[in-house]
Amino acid sequence: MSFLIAQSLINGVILGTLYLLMAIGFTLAFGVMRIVNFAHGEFYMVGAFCALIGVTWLGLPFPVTLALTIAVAILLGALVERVVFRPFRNDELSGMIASLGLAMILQHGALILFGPDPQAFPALVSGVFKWGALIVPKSRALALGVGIVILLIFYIFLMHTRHGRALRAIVQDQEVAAVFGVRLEIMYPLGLGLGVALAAVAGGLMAPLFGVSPFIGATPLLKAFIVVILGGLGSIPGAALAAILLGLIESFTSSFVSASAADIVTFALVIVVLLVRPAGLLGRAEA
Amino acid sequence: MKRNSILAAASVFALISGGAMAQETLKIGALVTMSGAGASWGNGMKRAAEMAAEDVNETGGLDVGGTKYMVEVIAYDDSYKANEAVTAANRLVFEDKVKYIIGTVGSAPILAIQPITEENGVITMTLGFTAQALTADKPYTFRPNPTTAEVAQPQIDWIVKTQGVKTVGALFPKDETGEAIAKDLAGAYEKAGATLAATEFFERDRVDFIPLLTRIIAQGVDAIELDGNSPVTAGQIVQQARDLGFEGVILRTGGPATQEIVNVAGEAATEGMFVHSAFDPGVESAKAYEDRYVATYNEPMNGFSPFFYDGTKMLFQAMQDAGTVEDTEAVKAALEGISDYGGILGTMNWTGEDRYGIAHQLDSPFYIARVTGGQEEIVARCTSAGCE
Amino acid sequence: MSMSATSSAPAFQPMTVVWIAGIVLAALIPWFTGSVFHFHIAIMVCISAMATGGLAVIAWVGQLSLAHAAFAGIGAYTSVLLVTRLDVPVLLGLPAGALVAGAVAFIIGAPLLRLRGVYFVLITFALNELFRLIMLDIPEFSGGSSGIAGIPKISLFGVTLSNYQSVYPFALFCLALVMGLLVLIRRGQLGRRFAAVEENLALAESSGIPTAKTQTIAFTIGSAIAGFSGAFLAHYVGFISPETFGFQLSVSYVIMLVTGGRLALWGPLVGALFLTPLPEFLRGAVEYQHVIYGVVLIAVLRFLPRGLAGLPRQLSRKGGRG
Amino acid sequence: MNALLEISGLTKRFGGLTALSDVSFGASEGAITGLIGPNGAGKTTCFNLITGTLPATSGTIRFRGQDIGGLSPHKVVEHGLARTFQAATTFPAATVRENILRGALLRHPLGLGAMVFGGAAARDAERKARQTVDEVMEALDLTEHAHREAGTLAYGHQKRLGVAIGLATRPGLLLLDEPAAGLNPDEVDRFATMLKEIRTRFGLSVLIVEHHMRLIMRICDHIVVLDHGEKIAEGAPEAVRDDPKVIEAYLGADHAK
Repeated sequence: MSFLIAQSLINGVILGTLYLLMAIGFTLAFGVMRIVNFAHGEFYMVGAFCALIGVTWLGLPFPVTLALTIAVAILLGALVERVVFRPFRNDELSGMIASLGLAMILQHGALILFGPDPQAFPALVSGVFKWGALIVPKSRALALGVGIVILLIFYIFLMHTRHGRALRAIVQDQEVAAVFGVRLEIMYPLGLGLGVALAAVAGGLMAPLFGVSPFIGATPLLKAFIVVILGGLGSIPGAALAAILLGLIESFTSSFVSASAADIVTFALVIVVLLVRPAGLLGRAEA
Repeated sequence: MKRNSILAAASVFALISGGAMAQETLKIGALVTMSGAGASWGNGMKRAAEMAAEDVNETGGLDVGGTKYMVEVIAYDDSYKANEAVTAANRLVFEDKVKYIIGTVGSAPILAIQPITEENGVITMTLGFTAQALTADKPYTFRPNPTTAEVAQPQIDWIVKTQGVKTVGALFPKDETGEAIAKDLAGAYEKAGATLAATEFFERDRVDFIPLLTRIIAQGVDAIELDGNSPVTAGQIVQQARDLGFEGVILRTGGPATQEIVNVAGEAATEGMFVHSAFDPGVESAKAYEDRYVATYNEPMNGFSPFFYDGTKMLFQAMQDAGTVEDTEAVKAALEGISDYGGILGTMNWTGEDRYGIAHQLDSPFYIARVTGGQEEIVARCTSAGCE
Repeated sequence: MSMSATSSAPAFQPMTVVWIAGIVLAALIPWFTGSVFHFHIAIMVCISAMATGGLAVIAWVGQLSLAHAAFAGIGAYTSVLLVTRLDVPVLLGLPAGALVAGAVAFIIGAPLLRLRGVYFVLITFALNELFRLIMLDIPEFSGGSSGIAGIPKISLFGVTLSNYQSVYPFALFCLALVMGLLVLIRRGQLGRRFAAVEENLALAESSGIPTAKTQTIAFTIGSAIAGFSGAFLAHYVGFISPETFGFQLSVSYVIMLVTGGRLALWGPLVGALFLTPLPEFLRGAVEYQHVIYGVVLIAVLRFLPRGLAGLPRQLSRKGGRG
Repeated sequence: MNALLEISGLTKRFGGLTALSDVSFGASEGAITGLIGPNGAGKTTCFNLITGTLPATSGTIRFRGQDIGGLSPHKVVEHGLARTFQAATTFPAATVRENILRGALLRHPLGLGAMVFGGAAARDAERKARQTVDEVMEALDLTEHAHREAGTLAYGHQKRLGVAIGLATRPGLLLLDEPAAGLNPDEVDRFATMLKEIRTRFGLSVLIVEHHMRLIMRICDHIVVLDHGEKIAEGAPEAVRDDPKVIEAYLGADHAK
């Protein structure tokens, strides 16, 4: 039993980190632009296809592919901000509905381009790390490692660069940020671009683990949703806490109760949190 | 309206003159899943119908009672949803006036459209695995592909005997198909002298199986069964089980999907996996069909596609036997009467009287294959009696 | 703004007459063409329009519910279980579906409706998922993932509406009832309260309008209508499963509402009338269908914020200015 | 003078922060009472507690001798306390007439059935409410804008419309939250005149939060001064103006800037 507990702990933390990668971009887009982006999962899908094209079609090394994926995603995000979301800046509800439309366009666009079948993604590494009975697949360890590095880079960007500070300022208070000379015209596309890039890089990272097809966006979107609601819309530390929490909840209930129990528990938790603390575990209360 | 009267006139005329050739169009519906997760199957079915149509059109049309019919396939998407299937079925039956439908892929959609198709005497050929799809009071529904219920037992007997498997773990999607298969398999393993010791059900969209597999593997199973899972999911389970260091047997006793599984999981993870196969590349006609499929559509062939090619062809033969395309009652009777049909996959017969109360279930030869280097290699040949 | 028209405008504006004439003409199409399939599409339009009408009532107090499919599902399962297990006539099953859906909405409405804007959207989204998951987990009632097939058709006083031509007039009648209710609400004092809550919640409250209660009333009425439409759908299609009432259905109602016009009285009807038959016009482009939906949705939001129902007004205003 | 509104020991804490501490004062029948203080003094919190928007931590609020603490805002209005808002003072998509009507209907309550299905009771209620609307529009000089959408009105008119909506609920006490903010000097003068007029005409008492000192000194009969959530002074305008504690609070605040 103690083995199962330890193994569930490890599984949960790995899962949580992967969820965090998805959730942080989502919460950033909300924090900066006040958009609940239902198309976030589709950017995960786009990232996975970018990685697939880079690795299998163009034969590029994986790190180069990931870098290219990030670049493509930032551009795509900025473009989407300009074309789709910009008109709805002061209208959260319309922005959200527009994102539903965007999700349909992206998913079915990919379906037209690539067909419905899952695509083969070559394994990057194989085998497992073993400590006694505890097992961590190397493929997951790799995704975890790269994921943490990307999260760290993102953290440093946010805390210690001019643009990062500007983004945080907007999340804190848009009007004050504007008064202090933060240029919203640049920061909005940047915020969404970065959010999209994080989703895309998650897609690229997880493509070798979970496969690539036009329909892979739904699950990560759902996880990001749950994490972000639990953590508080717009709160990055909240997302971090909630992502790990969700990973652990899923891992433990799946291992000790059943998979469907895990889903019901998480949704019930989401509803309770929304009712009791709509701002989330670490979110700021809305005025 | 006009077309129908011409059609009727033409067939009357053909009857009288006994052989003078007129040309007509025969519309066949393909009500399949073309978007969403079931699209691999749906496309395989639609394309099977298209290729069967192409065959007869190349020879100048299907000759039924002296009239040549050019076959046209009208395809609609049901997105694997019951509601959309109902709208599409209405469109096919009442708007396009088709009398024959290839579809649906899913179990829920077939149950949803049967009130329409059965009432209007429309012959359907479904993939849906649900046992409820075939019953005595639904005489117009046929299933031209074997389901787990048909193929599981002989294969499981063979695997248990030759591989020394005692306890088996399995993951199933929490849906109609998954639950039906779980029940069938549990019975089959018990009969074979093994036990389905650990089963887990999960939400269909799930992609992370590590926690579930951790639990199954911790119970010390000898084998993991993949039947009942979509190709993508099966591939993910294989990959994640191997990632977790599972070294036992992985098998799939139903649902041809080897190519997709290898695509998702990679060659290394799938090495040595035992799969059900309806497809013997040694049979020339089968190989030719696969080559033609790949050449035409530039995508790997879905494993169910050949069945629907044969199914459509059998339907054509039944029309010819009945001498009508309009009287589906006669066509149905003729279709039921076909036996020892020489299909591309081998000899086919209708079965299922015992299980479903109506013999509308296809029985065909099948195989157990071992996956080597990403390719199937046949290790045993089976009939419903057993495998060797 | 059409809302403000409630106070001073005469009962029937020229615009209303045009709308009604257009809708009546559209309703007659199946009889003109005689196509059974057109009857089917027309019935689906009626069902969608009813459901979207319910969503509109909720939208009138400024809330967007993504749990609308779940309430349709509650109505559907209520009616189906009553009819199949307790031999209740379908004609009673339909209102019972509405009643139970409304009752559930009334009970959970108060805590939910404290949330506004995207938070309400998110919690209703989670509720819809929870409904689906729970229904999957109680197969003894819901039929689980295999659903319930062979649901009895609608029958009126012992006469079964066995074909589409006979269902359609009844569907039109039900839709007329729903739209009639919407018109009454909109033109009456309740509609005035809804509009006040939608436009300025704090001011409405301090003008003496019990805003929490008002929102609960809207949520209850809207969800009850959803329950009715779900029950109708179940008896018409003859098959339901928890998946029938998933997130996608909620989204399609939202799309119809937004396309038709979020706050317009005739918006739900126009949205359903435009979007339900749309796939029929896109036959050659099955794959592009959803892409086109997405583009239509974004374009409507961007260029027709009042939806299609607001188009004539928008055009006339532009014409007047230009 | 009779105390129309009596507040005693009113306290509000947000977490560890005390926004209002043990404040007591009254507003007399027929008087205009001013509530002033530097930014963050707790004026708006005090307003929100009186109108029921926020629950008080402790203390009592009595209106015409009745305890109205803990009532929700729409109940408080029924008792005869109406309020206006600093910003977002109107229903922007409705006409001016409709805006005021939404307030006036408070005095003509209907059952749910009549609200949906109409009928004689509903028609009668609306007819009576419309009389109030006409009267209020005329008093606040809004009649010429009756059919304009509120959102399209000039800022000053929107503020006046906010007062009109409150007035239409037929309050005994009208609470005005910075009604002069953002108005130009002419508009402020006009507002002062108008306020005195409607007080007489509608037999109104007023509690007003305002930064505009000249306006306060000109119209108020009685002034309450808050600073850091505590009452520091109370009295006639002249007395308050010369109170050293008040001067210190304001100058202190000025220095802090």
